[in-house]
Amino acid sequence: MKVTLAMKPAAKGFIPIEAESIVPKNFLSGTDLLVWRGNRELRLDEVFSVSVEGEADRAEGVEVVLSGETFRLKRVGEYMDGGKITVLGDIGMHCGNFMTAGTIEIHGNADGWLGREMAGGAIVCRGDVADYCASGYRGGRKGMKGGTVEVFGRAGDFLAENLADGTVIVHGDAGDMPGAEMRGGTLIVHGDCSRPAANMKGGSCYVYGTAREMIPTFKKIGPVQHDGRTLIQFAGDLANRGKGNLFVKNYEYLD
Amino acid sequence: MIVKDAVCPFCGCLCDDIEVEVEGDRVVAVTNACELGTTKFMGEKRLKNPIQRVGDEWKDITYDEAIRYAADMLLSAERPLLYGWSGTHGEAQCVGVHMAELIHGVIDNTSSVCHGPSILAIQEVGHPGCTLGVVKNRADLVIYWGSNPIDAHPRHLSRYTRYAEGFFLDNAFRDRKVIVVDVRKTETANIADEFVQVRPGGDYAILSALRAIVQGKTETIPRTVAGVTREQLIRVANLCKSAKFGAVYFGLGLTMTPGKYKNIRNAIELVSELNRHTKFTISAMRGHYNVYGSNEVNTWMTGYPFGIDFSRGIAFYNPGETTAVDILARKECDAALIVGSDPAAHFPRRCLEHLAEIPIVQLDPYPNATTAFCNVQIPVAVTGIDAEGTAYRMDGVPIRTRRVLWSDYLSDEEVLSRMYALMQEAQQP
Amino acid sequence: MTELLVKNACVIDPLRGINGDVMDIAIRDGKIVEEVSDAAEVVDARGMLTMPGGIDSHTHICGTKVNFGRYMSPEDMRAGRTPRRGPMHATSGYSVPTTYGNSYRYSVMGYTTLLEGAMAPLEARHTHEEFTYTPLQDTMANTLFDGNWAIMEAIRDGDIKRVAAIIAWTLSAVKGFGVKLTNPGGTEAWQWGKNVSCIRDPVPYFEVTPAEIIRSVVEANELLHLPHSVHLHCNNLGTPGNYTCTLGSMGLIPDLNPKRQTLYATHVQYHAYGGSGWKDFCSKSEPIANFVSMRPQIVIDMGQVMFGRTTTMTADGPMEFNLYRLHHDKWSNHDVELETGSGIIPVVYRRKNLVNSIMWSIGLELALLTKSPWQCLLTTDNPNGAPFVKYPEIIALLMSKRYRDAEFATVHPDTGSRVPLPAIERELDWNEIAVMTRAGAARALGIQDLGKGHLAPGADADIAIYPLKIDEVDPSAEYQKVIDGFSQTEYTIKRGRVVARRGECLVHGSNATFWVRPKVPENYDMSKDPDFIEKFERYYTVRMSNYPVQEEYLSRNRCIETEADL
Amino acid sequence: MKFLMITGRTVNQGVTVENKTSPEYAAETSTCFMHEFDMMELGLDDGDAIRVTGPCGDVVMRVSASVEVEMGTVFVPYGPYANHILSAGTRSTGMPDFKSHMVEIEPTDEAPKLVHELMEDLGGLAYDR
Repeated sequence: MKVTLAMKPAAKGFIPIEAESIVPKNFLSGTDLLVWRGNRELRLDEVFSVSVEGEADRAEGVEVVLSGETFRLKRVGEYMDGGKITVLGDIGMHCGNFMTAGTIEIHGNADGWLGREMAGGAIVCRGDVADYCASGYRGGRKGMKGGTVEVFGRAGDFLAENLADGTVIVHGDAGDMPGAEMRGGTLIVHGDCSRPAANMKGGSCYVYGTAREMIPTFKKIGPVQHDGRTLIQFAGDLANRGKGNLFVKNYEYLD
Repeated sequence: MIVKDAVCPFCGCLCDDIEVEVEGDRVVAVTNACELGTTKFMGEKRLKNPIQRVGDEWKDITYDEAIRYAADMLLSAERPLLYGWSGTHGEAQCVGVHMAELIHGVIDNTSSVCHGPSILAIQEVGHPGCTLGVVKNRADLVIYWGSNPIDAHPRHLSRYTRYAEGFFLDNAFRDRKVIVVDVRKTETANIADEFVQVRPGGDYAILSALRAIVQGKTETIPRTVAGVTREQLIRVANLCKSAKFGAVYFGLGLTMTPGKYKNIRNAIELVSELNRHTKFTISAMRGHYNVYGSNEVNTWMTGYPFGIDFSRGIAFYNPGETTAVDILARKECDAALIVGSDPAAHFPRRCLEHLAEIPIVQLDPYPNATTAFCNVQIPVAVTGIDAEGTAYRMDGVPIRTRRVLWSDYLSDEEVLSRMYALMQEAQQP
Repeated sequence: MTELLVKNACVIDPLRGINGDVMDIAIRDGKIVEEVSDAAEVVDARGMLTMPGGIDSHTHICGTKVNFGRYMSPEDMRAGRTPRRGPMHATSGYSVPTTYGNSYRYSVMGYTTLLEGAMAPLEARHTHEEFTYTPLQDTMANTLFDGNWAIMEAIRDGDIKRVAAIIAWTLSAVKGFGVKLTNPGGTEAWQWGKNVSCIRDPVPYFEVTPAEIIRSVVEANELLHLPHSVHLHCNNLGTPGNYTCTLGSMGLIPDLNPKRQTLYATHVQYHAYGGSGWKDFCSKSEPIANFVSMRPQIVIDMGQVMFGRTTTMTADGPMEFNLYRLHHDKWSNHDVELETGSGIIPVVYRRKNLVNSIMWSIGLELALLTKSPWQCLLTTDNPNGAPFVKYPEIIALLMSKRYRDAEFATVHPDTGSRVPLPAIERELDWNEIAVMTRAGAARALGIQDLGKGHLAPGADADIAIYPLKIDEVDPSAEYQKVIDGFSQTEYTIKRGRVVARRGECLVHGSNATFWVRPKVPENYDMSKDPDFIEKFERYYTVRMSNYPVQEEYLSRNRCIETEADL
Repeated sequence: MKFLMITGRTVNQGVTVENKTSPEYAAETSTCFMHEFDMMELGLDDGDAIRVTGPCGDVVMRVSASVEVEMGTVFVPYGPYANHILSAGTRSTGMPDFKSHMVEIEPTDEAPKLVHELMEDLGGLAYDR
């Protein structure tokens, strides 16, 4: 079953729309769903032109395709447990929060908190992601707990904060403090970033470019070969009695 | 008439030993307050009555009209923002929360651009703190980190630290050491026993290094960290460990610089680490006299200290998304009520551009920068001068501000309660 | 005049010796009366279990440290969120809910009176502000005196009357209800990062021992004729082998008051530990319960632990720091100048954990081994042992051996060799539960004469009607029905009005704060004592004139005046 | 010349903050404190006007020599002038980068605007009676 949701032009274009009802499973029982714009509840078809082709009896058989000005559309794919969501343009905050299975593919950019507290499944973003991609919630201790997030563009700050398990790959640069407080899982940044793996407890963080403002409390172990690259291995964060591994191509301290 | 033990409604020190001399409806002299407090008590040029912008003109309107305007504006909004709150008393803040809940709006206070990052840090690792009197009576080491009390909290040094008498210190001025950590050699740095000058943006690295040094892992630390030599870091760590009671007071130099709340988290974790060796506490130098009160009120009523979004009926909290600067910069609200703050003076330009596009009602005694963006401004009494109510000091101690003179102005609580009553009426089925 | 008639109620009212009689209860203007007119509104209780409103004799619901528990835990707030609905405001939180959340959930469980267990005098205004936003229960606050400089100095000088005078002034000033000692002496030592290990360690600088503090404050409390006894959180909480310290503390207490106990020892589960370390950690509930059973001057509460996530918060700062070092999770601490302190950390009690399993067991054992239910009240030290919403499960565990066995089978397998619980056959009855959750609490707090904890004419019409037919339910076997029944009242009546029905709160409510004003002779009036004033102004950071909680914070309140023997 | 611009509180900012329509508040918050060597390099004297350009536009301030700031850094009291050129991005923390913006500074002949003029430039209407 393929569900196509084309965003209609809105009068109050900047008020965010919260649409956690947009998960493949929900379309098995029709398109009679509700979303919120600010404090007003709206029917799905007030916001989108909705069309459905084919049938399905399980979430795995459902693909939802979103098009139009979807950059203010929040919480799409929250608690998703199977099936596929394809976003042809940009997507708003909190896409794929808590998802446990299935696939989300974003052709444009993603706003903050993409895949927050994700536990399984896969998210692919062809564009850039804003801050807190694959992170946790305020005050929480565990961020992402499983699954994979792959970003082909750049990532903002606090990427994979509190990462507990799963894999996060960013092909471009990342911002400040990727992998802060990480305690497990794998974070790979192909480009440059600043202050990676600050206060890490465990897990592995790879920076294939330059780590700027390197945290001074990582212990240098020495060069290692990884995936055809020579990287320098560090252990830390000693300040936090951490037992994590940080691998960087180049690094600079703020001295 | 002289009012003794008046409470100063300027900064988070909330000094409560002020003597105010009043003649008729004017304050004529202020004793004990700093320059900031004195000026506030002597404040003039209040707005006389509610005003409304009509086209390119301002016209005077009645309180009833102004309050009705605000109620209608908020009721018809899809995503109203209720911002400010630090410059008013707790009783008014409570009405504000009820209002946000009723109209399904977002309520945020000035801590989002002040110590909001400190709160985010506390939510990750907690907060070993104490009241100011504990420091005054015990601390033999005080560290001001990214804070400049001589300019921002002028009596902090004389009431609680450098120049304060302490029960357990024979000669407090001599026996108490002061360390200042800053990127600038501020006036406060000049009175310190030790000044640690950090390269801008380097606080986090220095805090990590200190944590490792306190644990005895000195060998990994590079020779200099963010402009500070390893030797100085070791000296500072030793000063901390050998103190009987140490206290860190940090300011916006940590909350506003890159890393934001991670800087505070690192400072808190340093203090927690030091508690394995001696007694250490850490506290934020809160700005507005009642910004902490706004956090307290929001917390007991909604569960969260600031940035609370009631759009969906339940309380949702996510600073960075539900905080005023982000909402305004992203143009995500369609009306705003401003109480006890001046966002137009203190927010980046892009936020102001959105303020210009949406209806705004402000409660404030004075014309200020935000006035220019208002559709309606309602003058109110000043808490601590012609209104009274609860305020929370920077260390969480609640103090009732006093009224030192009587005026005809309504208090924030009275204006907001009337607004709230109108909204409740409108929402009755 | 408003009248209400509760018909056909199956009443358990232990203070009046009523145990399961079906009767009507007449109410006029918030009080229970002999009869009402025909115009009275009628609530048909249809033979359902009807008891005086629940009284929690030790809970943490309002004030600085509770609010800090909320403030630091946005992840806790994500649970239990409800929107505004009818007269109910929005709520958030699981282990430390918002004030409205606490009030509604307690009300739905039939609780109408709450004692906040720990209020720092300097920050009392905060507690009273939150009381205002706890609309459906009467409230009262235990006031902390454990590290009070002036009191320790008076004790050092051997002047018990001065101790009493300082307590009198402080209670009146801060609108407190009872005298609380939390780890006496330990909270002052903690301001130097130290602690006292038990009752014979001197407090640094002040050179008085916890034993001296406990004994002096108990005597002073009785000189002031306060309604409640001293409320003690013993030294050395949570440490293996601490039961000897607990017994030693209880042994200090003479029987000084014919109407009630002389000492209320709180959350004794945390103080009934044997062993020399965590490896041989075991239950010592038996010696504690036996000791209490032989001494009418002592009442305890359980401090039951239930499995799951919660937040611990106490004035016992050093204890929380030790917990922090164990868990390395979030830690907050807040020392209060010249008075006391507090600490907060989140915890998870796990069935798989042997120590946690033993703790769970000890609380139940204390309730089952203490002979009289009047001497062991039901609490979790909310939220320390568990959030109060677990009370129905605890009641069911106490009423059903079968339920206990079923639960015991799920805890750590080594628990059996460390605790006496599996061998205890006792099952409490409805009447005993009523004692532990209302009548006993009212007597222990000294508020039965103020119309609390019973349903005699003249009493406050605070009534809980549970959807339980006690002659039809066998609590021993049908424990799930007991849990369900106590989780949600059919009606909760507060001051003569139905405030909650089947899980919904119906009115915004009006509570009252109970506080105490002991009258002392002029020469014991601390507000005129030059030495007291001088030290106050020098070492506090708040002026003495700004310290007392103003009348504005007590829009609804009941002041209890006592005549002091000084 | 490029500078790191730090904003913060000053006594004078605090003294005038409740009176934002006053010339004193405008004067204080439009003051840019700079190291005297940097001033020499730009050919500036105390009180000269400068154009400060940030990521969101430019604003005219007056320069003042200060021994507190390092070379390459300028300090501006927290207020509407600095905010006129700051980016509103918060890195999703709620807090803008008030202390870490790079700005371009050059001498100018223009005078700083008044606070209400800045507000009117952004669509406000001054209340001025």
